[in-house]
Formats: sequence, structure tokens, C-alpha cells
Amino acid sequence: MITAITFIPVLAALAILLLPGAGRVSKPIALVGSLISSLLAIYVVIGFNLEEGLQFVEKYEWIPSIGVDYYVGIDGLNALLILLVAILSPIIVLASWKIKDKANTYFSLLLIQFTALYGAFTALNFFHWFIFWEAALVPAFFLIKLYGGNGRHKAAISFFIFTVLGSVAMLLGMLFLYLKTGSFDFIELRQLAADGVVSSKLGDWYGWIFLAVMLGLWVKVPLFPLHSWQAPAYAEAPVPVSMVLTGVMSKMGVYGFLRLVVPIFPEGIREHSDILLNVALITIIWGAFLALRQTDIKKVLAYSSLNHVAYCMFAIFAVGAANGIDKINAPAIAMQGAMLQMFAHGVGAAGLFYIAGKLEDVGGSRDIQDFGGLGAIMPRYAFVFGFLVFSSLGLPFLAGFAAEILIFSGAFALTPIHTAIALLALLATAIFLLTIIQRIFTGQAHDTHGDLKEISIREVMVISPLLVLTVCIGVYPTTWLNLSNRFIETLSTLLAG
Amino acid sequence: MNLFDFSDSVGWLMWIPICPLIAGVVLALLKPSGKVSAMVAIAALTVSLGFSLKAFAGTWGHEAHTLTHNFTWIQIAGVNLEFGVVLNSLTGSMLAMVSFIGLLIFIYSASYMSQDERMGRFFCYLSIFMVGMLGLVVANSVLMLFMFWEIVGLASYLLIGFWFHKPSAAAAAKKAFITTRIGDLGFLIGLLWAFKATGTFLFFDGGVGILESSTIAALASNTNVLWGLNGAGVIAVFLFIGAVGKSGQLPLHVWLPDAMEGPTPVSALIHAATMVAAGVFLVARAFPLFLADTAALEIVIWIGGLTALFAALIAIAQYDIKRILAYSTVSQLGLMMVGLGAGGLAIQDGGVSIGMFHLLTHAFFKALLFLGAGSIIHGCGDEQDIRLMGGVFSKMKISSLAYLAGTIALCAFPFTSGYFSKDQILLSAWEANKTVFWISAFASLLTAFYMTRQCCYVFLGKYRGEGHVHESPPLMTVPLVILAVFALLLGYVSEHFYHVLDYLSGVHVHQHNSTVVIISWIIALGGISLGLLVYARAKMGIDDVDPVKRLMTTPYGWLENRLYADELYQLTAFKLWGALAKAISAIEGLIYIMVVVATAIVSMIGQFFSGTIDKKLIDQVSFDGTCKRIYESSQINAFIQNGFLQGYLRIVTAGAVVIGILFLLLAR
Amino acid sequence: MSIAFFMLAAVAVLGGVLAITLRNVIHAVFSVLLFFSAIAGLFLLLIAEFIAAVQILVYIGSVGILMLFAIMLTTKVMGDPTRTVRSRGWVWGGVAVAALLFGVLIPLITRAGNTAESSLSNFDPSVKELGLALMDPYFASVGVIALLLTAGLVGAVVAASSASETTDS
Amino acid sequence: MNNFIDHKIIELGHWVVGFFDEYPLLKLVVQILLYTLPLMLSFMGAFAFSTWLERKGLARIQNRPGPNRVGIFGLLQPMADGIKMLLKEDIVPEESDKLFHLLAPVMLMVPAMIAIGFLPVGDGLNALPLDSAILFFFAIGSMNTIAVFMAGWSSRNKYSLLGGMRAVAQMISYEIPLVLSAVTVIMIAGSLNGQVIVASQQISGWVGSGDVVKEFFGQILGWHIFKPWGFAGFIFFFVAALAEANRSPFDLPEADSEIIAGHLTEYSGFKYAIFFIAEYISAFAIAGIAVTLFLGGWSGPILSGLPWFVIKLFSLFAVMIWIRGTLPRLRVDQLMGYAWKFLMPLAILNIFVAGFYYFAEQQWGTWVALIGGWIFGFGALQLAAKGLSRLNKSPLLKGKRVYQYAE
Amino acid sequence: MELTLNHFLILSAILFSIGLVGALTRRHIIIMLICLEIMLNAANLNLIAFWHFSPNPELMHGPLFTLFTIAIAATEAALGLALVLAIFRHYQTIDLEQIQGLKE
Repeated sequence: MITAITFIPVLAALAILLLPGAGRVSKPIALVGSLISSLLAIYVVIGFNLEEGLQFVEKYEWIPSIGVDYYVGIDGLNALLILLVAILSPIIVLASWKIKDKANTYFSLLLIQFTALYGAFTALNFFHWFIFWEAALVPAFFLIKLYGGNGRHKAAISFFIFTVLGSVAMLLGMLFLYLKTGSFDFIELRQLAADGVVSSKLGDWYGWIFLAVMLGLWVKVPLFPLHSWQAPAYAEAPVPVSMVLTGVMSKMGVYGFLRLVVPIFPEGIREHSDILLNVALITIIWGAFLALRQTDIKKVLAYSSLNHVAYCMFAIFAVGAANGIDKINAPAIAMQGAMLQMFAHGVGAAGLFYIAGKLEDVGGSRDIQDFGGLGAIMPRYAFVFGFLVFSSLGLPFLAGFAAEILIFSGAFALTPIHTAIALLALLATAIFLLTIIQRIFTGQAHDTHGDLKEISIREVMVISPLLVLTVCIGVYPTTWLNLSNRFIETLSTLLAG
Repeated sequence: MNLFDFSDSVGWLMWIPICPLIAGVVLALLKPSGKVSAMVAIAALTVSLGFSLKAFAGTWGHEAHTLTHNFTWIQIAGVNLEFGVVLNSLTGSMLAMVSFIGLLIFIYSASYMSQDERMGRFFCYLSIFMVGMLGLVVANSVLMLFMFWEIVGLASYLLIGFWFHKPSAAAAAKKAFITTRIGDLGFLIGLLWAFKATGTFLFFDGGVGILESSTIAALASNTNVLWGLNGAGVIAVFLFIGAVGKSGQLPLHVWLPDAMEGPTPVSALIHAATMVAAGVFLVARAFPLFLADTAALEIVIWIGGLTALFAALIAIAQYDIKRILAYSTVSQLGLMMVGLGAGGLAIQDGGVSIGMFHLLTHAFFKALLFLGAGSIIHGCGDEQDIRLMGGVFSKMKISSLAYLAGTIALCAFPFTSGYFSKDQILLSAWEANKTVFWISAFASLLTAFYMTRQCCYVFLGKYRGEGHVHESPPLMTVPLVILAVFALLLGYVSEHFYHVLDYLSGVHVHQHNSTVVIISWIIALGGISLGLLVYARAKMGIDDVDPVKRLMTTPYGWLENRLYADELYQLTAFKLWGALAKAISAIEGLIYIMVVVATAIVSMIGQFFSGTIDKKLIDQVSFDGTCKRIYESSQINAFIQNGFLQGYLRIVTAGAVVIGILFLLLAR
Repeated sequence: MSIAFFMLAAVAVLGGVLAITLRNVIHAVFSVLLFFSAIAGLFLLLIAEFIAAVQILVYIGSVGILMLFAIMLTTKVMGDPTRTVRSRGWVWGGVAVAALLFGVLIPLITRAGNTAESSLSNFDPSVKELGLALMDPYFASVGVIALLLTAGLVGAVVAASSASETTDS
Repeated sequence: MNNFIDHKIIELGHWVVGFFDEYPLLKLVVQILLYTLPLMLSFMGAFAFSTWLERKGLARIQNRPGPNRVGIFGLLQPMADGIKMLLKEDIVPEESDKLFHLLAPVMLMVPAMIAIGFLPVGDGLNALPLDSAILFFFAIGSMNTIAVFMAGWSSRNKYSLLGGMRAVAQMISYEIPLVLSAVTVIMIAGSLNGQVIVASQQISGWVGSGDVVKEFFGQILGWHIFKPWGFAGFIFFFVAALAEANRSPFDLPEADSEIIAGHLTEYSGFKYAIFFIAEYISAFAIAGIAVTLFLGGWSGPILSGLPWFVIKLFSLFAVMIWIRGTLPRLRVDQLMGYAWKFLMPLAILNIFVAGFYYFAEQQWGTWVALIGGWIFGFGALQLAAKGLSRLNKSPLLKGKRVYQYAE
Repeated sequence: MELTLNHFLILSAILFSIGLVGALTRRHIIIMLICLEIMLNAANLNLIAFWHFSPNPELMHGPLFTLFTIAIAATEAALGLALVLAIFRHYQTIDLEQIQGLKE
């Protein structure tokens, strides 16, 4: 079933590229392809039995000699993320309805991207996972390069180099690990790590390998020192691609941590928890404060997504810093908070980028100073924009708040001071988002913008699922949290130890 | 959570915030015309009022009794974060007050905003505000309270910035939201701390809740957790920070005067009755925590007192009618805080009622004042500067009279509602802390003074603005009269209210101290007479210098500029904030440069490799080199293959010779 | 006998040398014919009459004529076929051959040391045995030679005739 | 009859040599001289007589007296011509290649002389009794083409060169039918040696049988000419011989009307004489070979070897003169076409016929072979001849004449 | 002085060298062909000499092979000259120096 989900988009992509007449109808094919796989994914997630562990497992021998097999399965961790991809992919295809030139290459690349994402989230064997991990990179690179804004070349290249370097480090680390432990399988590795085989085998290399593996994910999330690729890449990418990047790609980094680093190197995280915590904190503050000074709306959103994703990492590292489980099981709450934040931010950020993109399409420029007083001209746009801003701001009863409250309540119990500082960033987020609204929607409208046309109902419909979802997550998050409840519980106890 | 069973449990309390929510959603999505939206909002609010009165009636009899109904919001790994509703006398009274005054304001604004084409949107925001406020009041879980608290913040942002085409309004909205947001951070930390310490968010959870005596005792046990406060005290202080933010106490008061940018009903609703009250309500709600730590109460008193004095001083030098009222609200709130703090110190459990009663009375007469001001402004052709008004009394009889009633209540003229509530505060302040008493007393004096100043400016003399002043329509004046009646007569029912508000101990301790009574009389009458003395015959034109200003020009100047509070923030907080941002972006630039340098190095290395090694070594030397050698060598023998027949033969013979010689030598 | 040998040898060498040194091609051809007849004489000396006859018939009779015809056809009518010049770098050719001759051939021969006496006195070769030998063991090679000759004939005709067709001016 | 004269000559020779026994070297020289001098002198005499005979014959054919002033019946006319030749000034063209101009007549004379050596003049009388005499004869025959060419070229005269080239071409192209027709006889006789061939023409059974009639006819009927392939062979051989010797219908090179005297234009005086002599001697040589191959050589019923040979020789020569007198000259392309497209194929066919004849003779005896040969063999040849002649219809008759150069 | 094989071998070697020298030095194609013929004849002479002095000449190897070589030499000469004609027609000269078709 999962293989079907993973490979349907690619088939659609091939159909677009290869079938003779497919060039003109690439859009509907892409939509249909992504819809089918997303419906299947949703069906799978709905059918996910909360009690059991790994389900929908498909395991085939791929390269038996070195223990590489095609191992796919859904457990608590990736159920939510599969759902995220499933929800976002049709919306992203719809969002790119306006792409005209070189449409079929665009849509085939996009579909390949979706396949890579499905694959990356469902893979349970490092080798197979790594292939999809890299595969996700390539189409993104080309999409940015070919269809991005005017600074796209540099952005695409730095995006590519950073992530590839990181993944090379990770690959080396994992290969070394494979050499020592003899297995690529995440589940096995987790078991080995649990009964101390990994740390004993690696001996004094443990630190280095831990660092190497973490580096690949570090760049992807991105965390503080290696984050400079993220903002230009998100800003220069075309709107749907930036939706993919913020919505799902950054979550791959966090997912990687939860899937790879946490179960296999729990001691590593515990040992270096304070450094890691500081880094996460710096990234949070970094994102927030940089966003303050930006005028390009997509850059602001990019930095804000840097900040939001850093919350997840902050939660994970906070769990690492915990010593033992107290009565409120803070590690579990923090980890669940991270999971929910991934999902919520994915939805929210994607919506925000879409709306920001619409501003660029309609208004022609990305600089918020060029606009003003749009509130009167485009009330519906203002409403949707405001709604999404407040959701990412962390307004209660919206997605942002639910995740953040979990993270903070969990993290505060573990590391109060850091969390307090992290809250500072909340304030900064509020400031820069509200300045955007103030700059764009209030005050006198520029004379040139008198003729700006309101965004059509259809465009609002495109992201209506996202809006509805933000409210659902905000009001009643348990439906989403149940999916990962059991898994996170075991994982957090493993990490908090 | 059974919303629909109205039997004993208090689940139905949730209906109170939900009704306006439904109205809000309906208004937002369907966007009906102005009149219809007003009807929808008012209807929803009347339903909530009904429930509120039912709740108020429920608590009338048995004060100390608290009914709760909790349900889990998120359940993680055995730990569940719960929401809940609570019904005790505090909730009941607040519900009644908020919904009643809200209704009056809704009706008032129905007419006030009738010309505005975005009236539907206005009532939607108002409904959202009521959702937040009512939700806040009924919340039993501190998390839920916080969430509604933020909803109130959002609503205030939307309402202040309603006329967003005015840049000042938008800026004010943003400023309001952010300042309250700072306060909220404190609140959030408090909340998290509570959760960390107690493991639950609920106030009353069958003995385990935060406000239950057992947990408070446990909290209070570890002393000197932070800044000399014990466990409970820390949480209390952090919660108080939230209150300071919301109620505009001293450090975070800057947003309140600017909030006047919003339409008058908004100012009335927010800055008189409800929103500002939320802060005080929070302190009241979490009073047991405060009681557990006297230091916390000390903080409360001091901040309250200073705010009162500070705001009162600024109010003297203001010319905008709404701004004066705003500052008076700030100072009154300070007094309420003093009431609570001093009450707590003086009569422990009873302290709540003192602060809360003043809140109730203040809500009424301040709402009256604001609405009155609204109708006066409306009458004077939307003119807000008092120097351009005057002689309104003759034109707008009803509004003026109602306004005067509100003024005397505010000045705590004997036997008005203000007198009863303020008197108690002064009494407890006398008990608790002499200096705070004198500060609050002086503040009250100033209050009386600037209110009379304002009345003289507005009502006496002749009309200094253009156009003609006309009385507001009945829809506006009727609520004024009702409020006036309440403002004046509520005092007599005070005794009963005190009883109700003492939900903690259930009994009301009467404090009586003759000197304090005399002082309060002097304050009230002295202030008014002083005001009349100075301003009765003063020239109050736009260009005339304010009499007080003539006396002490420079300090008056300071006051005019609101004691440079904004500028102070500008210099300190914002500059720091901007510096931090600048520093970070500088570092970011540095990192970016480092990255660029790194990639340059890498590409240089790459270049080196591709350049030297690849090009020179491999291309030239080895690969191309060999090719060239081969080519050259081929050239050589090509030289031979030049079609010159003899050449070939010669070579053949030469070959033969060589072979022959070899054969000779070898075959020997 | 040996006198005849030395005379014929001298004639042959003279013919050969003249053939390669004479500037006039026709004279060269005639000296070659002389050389061929000397060789025929040597064959006779070695009592191989049939071969001598064939040698005369083939070489002097037809190849000589062929050479003359070729010369006639390749020089412009009455052009001066005499102007032939040595090819460039002829010194090297000479040196190479000298080296070959004296360095290689002669030492080889002398070293071989086969000074066997002529043993032909007891055998009078006749054409009949030759004919029989041709037919019996070497029949296949006769066939091949026949084929070769026809092919040569046809080839020469084609090559030459194409020459005649296209001689334009 | 037992060749009485031949034996006598042989004894004479041995006798002369006997004088020089003690000087082996001298003996050798004398022996060589004995072999060569009488033959040469006799043929020189024959040449002189033949010039006279020819001029007389032609004259009689052309109904005129011919040379009758010098000596009786003009017999001394050759002597007169000889003396005239000697006295004539020997003009050598200034441009010509002096050496080869001189060498040409010599080159022509030498092969002619050697050729007559190979003839089996009499029983035991053979100057060069080689095993492959006939082959040698043809080899030597081919040498005189070189001489003709040398003459043509060295006289530096356009006409002489053209004439030389034409003569060379003619001689080469007729050499092949000549050899091929000779091949039939050699094939049947089984050897290239003159004596063996002559012997093969005596019917073995009859010659030694003593019966006078058989003895008489044995000598004659055995000749190859009476065999089908022999007769055809003789005709082809004789025609080719005429061309080889540049005689009569094929004497194009010296055709006066066309290119003056062909390769001889520049020769005068004694060199011309030598040319003339060489030509006649080679004609005699070829006639001699024809006699040996087809007319039984020196064998004859009554007279001994040598006289028969002489008679047969001069009769053939007479036929040549006869033909010269009557047949017109062939054009060059007809000449060439006749050789390549007519004579050669027939000669090859003749070889096959001879082959069958030999096979039939071995299988069913000579008579059957003879009769079958004549009927079938000769018939086939007749048929082939008719077919070839139709095939080679000369373009003249076919239609408009195509000029390659002239308009 | 009796004739021995060496005499003949030396003679044929000399003749062969003469042929070779001619071939290597003369520029005229026909001269080259002539020299070729000379070399071939030298070889034939060698053959016959070896046959003559061989222990069992009756096998007639020498003459046989010489026959074959002569036949081949004849055809070769014929073809060579025909080619020379063709070359002449193409190059209008038979001077080896100019005929440098192979030279690139």
C-alpha cells in the first residue's frame, strides 16, 4: 500500500513527460496523481491502529549482502507527517496552477518531489531512506533554479551545497555505524542502541559519529550555524515550492532527528544536551530577530519558519536535558508538542507562503513597504492573511498555540530558564508579524494599488482546508496527537531515560 | 462536557462565551448589513446575560461554595491537560457585570456606529471580545483563562484598530497588542510554573487544583524560590505581571491612552468596564496564591499605588476628553490593585471584595463617563479636544447631567457608589501601609481635581468649537441614564455586594476608622472645590494657557507629555530591542560572509583541483600530453609515409639489413 | 664452363648497372634486355633449357616489349624520355643497399659454405619430366597460375583501356 | 631411305674436327664453327636465290619479265643489289640514337641466324639439338620484335616510330596464334625436340616394314598435315608465320603507300641490306619450322633428309611469293582484329580437336580417329570459323563508319 | 676452377643489390619496374642455382618454381605497366617525385 502511495506521483510525472499529448494536460494529471496518493495516504492514516506499533509494513530484500532492504512502514512517528504531505500535495499542485512556461517539467519535478517525500517519511532502512532523502533535494533544487525569483541561482546552489554536504557527513556516519553494527535497519539499530551495543561498539568514536549523523539533519532543519541557506532558498523559490520547502522539507530534518538520532544516539543527545539546547535557543531567537529587520515578506516568513521549526528541536533537546520522568511526564509532552508543532507549522507556513505569494502575484513586488491600506481594497485577502498570521503568532484556539503550549509546558518543566528566553522569541514573532499587517493592510492605500483586484473565492478555496485544519488543531489537537501518542511515549522515556 | 444538560452541573456555563462566539462567527462569515448584525450581536449577548443572571442568582445564596465542571483538552501519555468551568460568587458577579454593561454598550454602539459601513465587522469584533471576556471569567483552568485572555487581547487589537485607515489607530492597536503580549508572557511563565509545580492547570480540581489550600501550602513551603518569593508567590507575581499588562499598570500602561483611537464604545467597553477589569479579576481569581505570600501583596500595593498617582498626575495636563478618562481609569485600576493588595494584607480573605466592589462601581460610572463623553463628542461633531468644547451643558441636558453624575461618583463624592468603594480601599490601605495610603489619597484628590477641571472645560462657558451642539438620540441617552442611576445608587447595595464578593471566606469584615472617613471626605470635596476654584472662571480657549500651567509651567509640560513614558521606552526597551536585532542581523551577515568565503575557498580548491591537477596534470601532462606525443610520433612515421616510393623501399632494406645483422650475430 | 659463367656474369652485372645508371629510359630498357639474355645464358649454363627458353620468351619477348610500349605511351609523343633524374636522397638508398649486400648477404653466403660440386652431370633434364611434374603434383598451382594470368590479362586490359577512353586532349 | 647425304655430311664434320684433337680449346672453336658456318652460308645463299626468285615470281604474276639483265635470267641480280647496297652512302639521321641505330639491324640479324640453328635440317643435322628446340625457336622469334622497335625508335622519325610500333604490335599479336597452332603438334608429338617431331610424322608401322609402297607412303601419309587438326593447324601456322615475318598481306610496316618504309625509312646502305637479309632469313626459319611441324621435316620417301627439307622449304617460300603477288594488304585494325578475334580462338579450338583426336586414337585406333576427326573436328572448326567471321563483321559493313579522330 | 653454388649465390646477390639500388634511386616508375624485374631474375637465378647444385635435381623443383615466378612476374609486369598508364593519364607524369598521392 505504502509503495503505491510513494510511487504513484512518479508514475504521473513519467506520464506527463513521456505520453505524447500529456504536455498540455500536465496540470490535471499532476493534480490527479497527487490526489490519488494523498487519498490513499489519508486512508492509510485513518486505518492506522493506535494501539499497535509498526503497521502497513512492506519489506523486500534489496541488497541482501549488505543488509539493505526496501523496508517501509508506518508507526506513530511518520503517520502524522504522511498525513501532512497528503494534505499539502494537492494544495501545492493547485497553488501552482498559474505556472505557464515549461509547465510539464515543473509538474513532473513537483511530483517527483512528492514521491521523495512519501518515501523519505515511510522508509525504515537507512539506505533506502537516504535515497529518498537525496531524491527530495534534487527536484527542489531544479524547481528553485528554473522557476524561482531573480536571485534564484545563488539560492539554489547554496541550498544544494549545504544540504548535500550535510547528508554526506550523515552518510559517512551511518556507514561507519553500519560497519560497526552491521545493520542499516532503524528498528534494529534502535534495539541495539537500547541495549548499549551501539555505544560499546563505537567506543570513543561515538562522539564523532553522533556529530556526523546529526550534521546532515542539522543542516536540513536548519539549526543555527548552518542555516544561512534557508532564507534565500525559501524566498527565491516559487510560491508552491516554498510551500513544499517550509511545509514538509524542514520537517524532514526534525523527523530525521526523531527517527535517526534520538533512538540511536540517546546518550549523545543527553551528553551534549546543554550545547544543543543553546543552539536551538539561538536559532529560535535568530529567526525571530532576523525577521524583524526584513522587508521582503517571503524572507520574513522564511525566518519565521526557521524560528518555528527550531521550537521542535528545542523541545527534543529539552527532553534530552531532562533527567528522569517527573509526575507530569514533561518529556512526553514536549516531544508531542514537537510532533504537533511540525504538523501545525507545516499547515500554517504553507498557507502563509501561499497567501504571501498571492500578494506578490497581485501586487507585483515582495517588499512590504510598497504596499499599504490593502485592508480596504482587499478585505477577504486581509481576513485570510490575518487569520494565518495570528495562527502562526500562537493565538489560542489556533494551531500555533496548541503546539507551542505543549512544547513550552513540557520544556519549562525540564529547562525553565531556556524556555523563558524562548518565550522572548514569541514576543518578537508577534512584533514582526503585526508590523507586516500594519504595513500592508492599514494606513492609506497607495494610489497605484487602487486597482488591485481581490483574490478570488477559488483561490481562498485552495487553502480553505488549511484554514479549517488550523482551527481543528487549535481547538481539539488530541485527534492528531493520538496518532503519535504511544510512539512518542516510548521514545521520550528512551531519551529522557 | 454536556452542554445541554441544565441539571446541577455547571456545564451550561460554557454557553455564556459560546453564544457571542456563534454571533461572531455568523457575522464574520455572512457579513450582514449593519442593523442586522447589531441585532444578532445584541440577541446573542442577551442570551448570555440571561445565563449570567442565572449564574449570579445561583451564587447569591451560598457564597463560599464553588461548583466546577472539567473536561480534558489534551491527553498525553497519562497526563491530561484539562479545561473547566467554575461557578462561584466571583464568577457570578463578574459575569453579571460584564454582560450587563456589555449589553448596554452594544445597544449604545448600535446607534453610534450606524453610519459606519463596516458596522457588521465592528459587531463581530465586539462579539469576539465578549467571548474572550466571558470565557475568561468562567474559566476554571489557568490555561483556558490564558487562552480567552489572548482572545480578549486579539479583540482589543481588532477594535482599537477598527478604523485602520488611520495610521495612528493601527499603530495604537499594534502597540496595545504587543504591550499586553509582554504582560501575557509573564502570565504564560506563571502558568507554566504553576503547571510545573502543581502538575495541573485547574484552579479547583477537587482538592488538587492550584488554588486549593493543600497545593498552595505545598507551594508556599519552598521559600525564596525567586526574588525572595515563595513557590506560590512566584506564580502569583508572574500572574500579576499578566494583570499589569492587561490592566495597563505602571510599566505597561502606555498602550491604554493610545487605545482611545478606537471608537468610543470600544473605549468604553474596553477601558472602562471589562477588559481592564480582567487584570484585576485575574488577581482576584488567583487571590489565594497572593495571600500565601505577603511579599506578593506588597508588590501589588506598591505598583497599584504608584500607577494611581502617576496616572492621576498625567490626567491633569491632558486636553483630550477620552485621554483624561483613560488616565483616570488607569489610576482607578491602580486603586483597585491597592484595594486588593491592602485588603489582602489587612483582612486576608476579605481583601478580594474590597478591590472587586470598587471594580464593579468603577465599571458602571466609568462606562457612564465614556458613553457620556461619546455622546458629547458625537454632539460636538466628533470633536475630542475639551478646549474646543464648552457650554455643552446648555445644549445637551441629559448627557451632561448623566456625565456629571458619573463625575461625582468617580470623585467619590459622599454617598455615591465611588465613595463607598474607594472609602473601603483607603481604609484597608490605612491598615496595610501608611505611605501607600497617602499616595492613594493624594491620587484620589487629583482625580477629583482633574474631573472638575474637565467638567468646567466642557460644560461651563460658551461653545468654542464650530457647528452647533445637538443632543444625542434617545438610543444613546437611555443607557446613559440607566448607568447614571446605577452609578449613584449602587453604593447603598454595597453592603450586600461586599458579602457576595467574599467568596473565599464567605464573611465580610467591616473596617471602620473615623480618621480615614474624614480624610476621604476632605479629598472628595477639596478636590472638587479646588477644581472649581481654578477653572470656574478661567479662560479655556485653544490658545489659552491652562491656569495650572501658568503656575508651574515646566512640571505641567512634563505631565502634558505623559511624563515621557513612551519616549523612555523608546530609548530603553526599543533601542535595546533594535540593537539586539541589529546585532543579530550583523552576525547573520558575518555568517553569510563566512559562508561565502567558505564556498569561495571550496570553489578555489575545486578550481585548484580542476585547474592545476585536472587541467595541467591530467589534461596536459598525462592525457593530452600522451595524445600529443602519440600524434607527434605518428607525425614522424607519417613523415615516412609520404608517398615517396623509394623512401618505403629504403626503409624495407634498412629493416632487412638490421634483421640480417641480428640473425648473423644471434645465429652464431 | 667457368669462363662462360664469368663472361655471362659480367654481362649481367653490366646490363644491370647500365639499366639503373643510364639517363635515357629506352637505353635503360635495352640494357635490361641485355641483362635478361645474360640471365637466360646463365640458365642454359645451369642446364635448364626450358627455363632459359621461357625466360627469353617471357622476359625479353614480352616484358621488354611491354616496357618499351609503356615508355612510348607514357611520354608525350616524341617527348624526351631521356630526362630522368635520380630521386632525392638517392645516396641513402645506395648506402642502405651496400650495407645490405656486404653486411648481410655475402657473409651469409660465405658462411653457409656449400661448395658442393655440380651433380647434374649424371642427369639430363628433359621437358617431359617437367611437364609431368607440372601436371601431377603441381596441377593445383598450374590452375592458380592460369587463373592469375587470365586475371592479369583482364586487369591489364581494363586498366589500359580505361586509359584510352578517358584520354581527352 | 637411309639419309645417305646426311650421314655423309656428319662424317665430314667429324673428320675435320679430328685434326684438332690435341688442342682441346682450338677443337672446341672449330667444332662451333663447323656447326654454325655451313648453315649460315647456305642460308645466305638461299637468301640470294630467294630475292631473285621472288622478283621473278612477282614479275611473272604481274605478267612482266622480272630481272633478266644481270647474268642469265637475272640470276646475278642479287649480287648486283648486294654490291649496290655496299656502295651506297650510309646516312644516319643527326638526331637519331647513333648506337641503337647501328645496333638495330644487328639485333634483327642475330635471332634470325640463331633461329635457323634450331631447324632439324637433316637426319642428325641439327645445329642446336636442344630438347626444347621449338620453344627456343619461338623465344628467339620474339626477340626480333625488339630489334624492329629499336630500329623504329632510334631513327628519331615519327613515321619510323609509328611503323615500328605497328610492326611490333602485329608481331606480338600473331605470335600467340603461331605458338598455339604449334602447340597441337607438340602435344601430339609429345616433345619439343625437332627430331622427335619429325620422327612422329613417320607412320611407325609402315616405315621400317620394308614394303616399298608402305615405305613410300609411310614417309608421307604420316605427316601431320593430313590430320584434321594438322591441316587446320598448318593453315593457322602459315598465316601467323606470314604475319610474323611481315610478309605479303601483313607487310604493313614497310607498306610504301602508308608510312614510307615504316621503321626502315632512316636506314640506307648496308644497314638496310642487313635488315632485308634478316627478314628473309627469319621467313625461311619460320617456313622451316612449318615444314618440321606439319610437313614431316626432312623425312621423305626417296631422297635423304636434307634435300627433302630444302625442297619443302623452297615450295613453302614459293607459296609465300605467290600469296604476296595476289593478296592485297590488310588495314591495321583488320590485321589486329583477324589475329585476336579470329585466329586465336580457332587455334585454341584446334587444340581441343587435337585433344579429342589423340583421345580417340588411343581409344579406338587411328583410323576411327582420323575419320571422326575430319568429320567432326574439321566441321567444328568450319562452323567456328563461319560464326567468328559473322561475329567480327567489320564496322565498315555494319553502317556508317565511326571516326575517332577525323571528322 | 670449378663452378660452385657460391659463385652463383654471390652473383645473384650482386644482381639483386643492383636491382635494389636501381629501385631505390631512380625516379622513373618504369625504371623501378625494370629494377623489380632484375631483382626477380636474380631470385630465379638463385633458385635454379640451388636446384642445379641440389642433391636430387630430378625432382625439377627449381625449374618448376622458376616457371611459376616467371609467370607471376610477367603478369605483375603487365599489371604494373597498365597501372603506370593509368597513373600517367592521371598525373600526366611518371616522375615518382610528383606522384605523392599518399602524402597527406
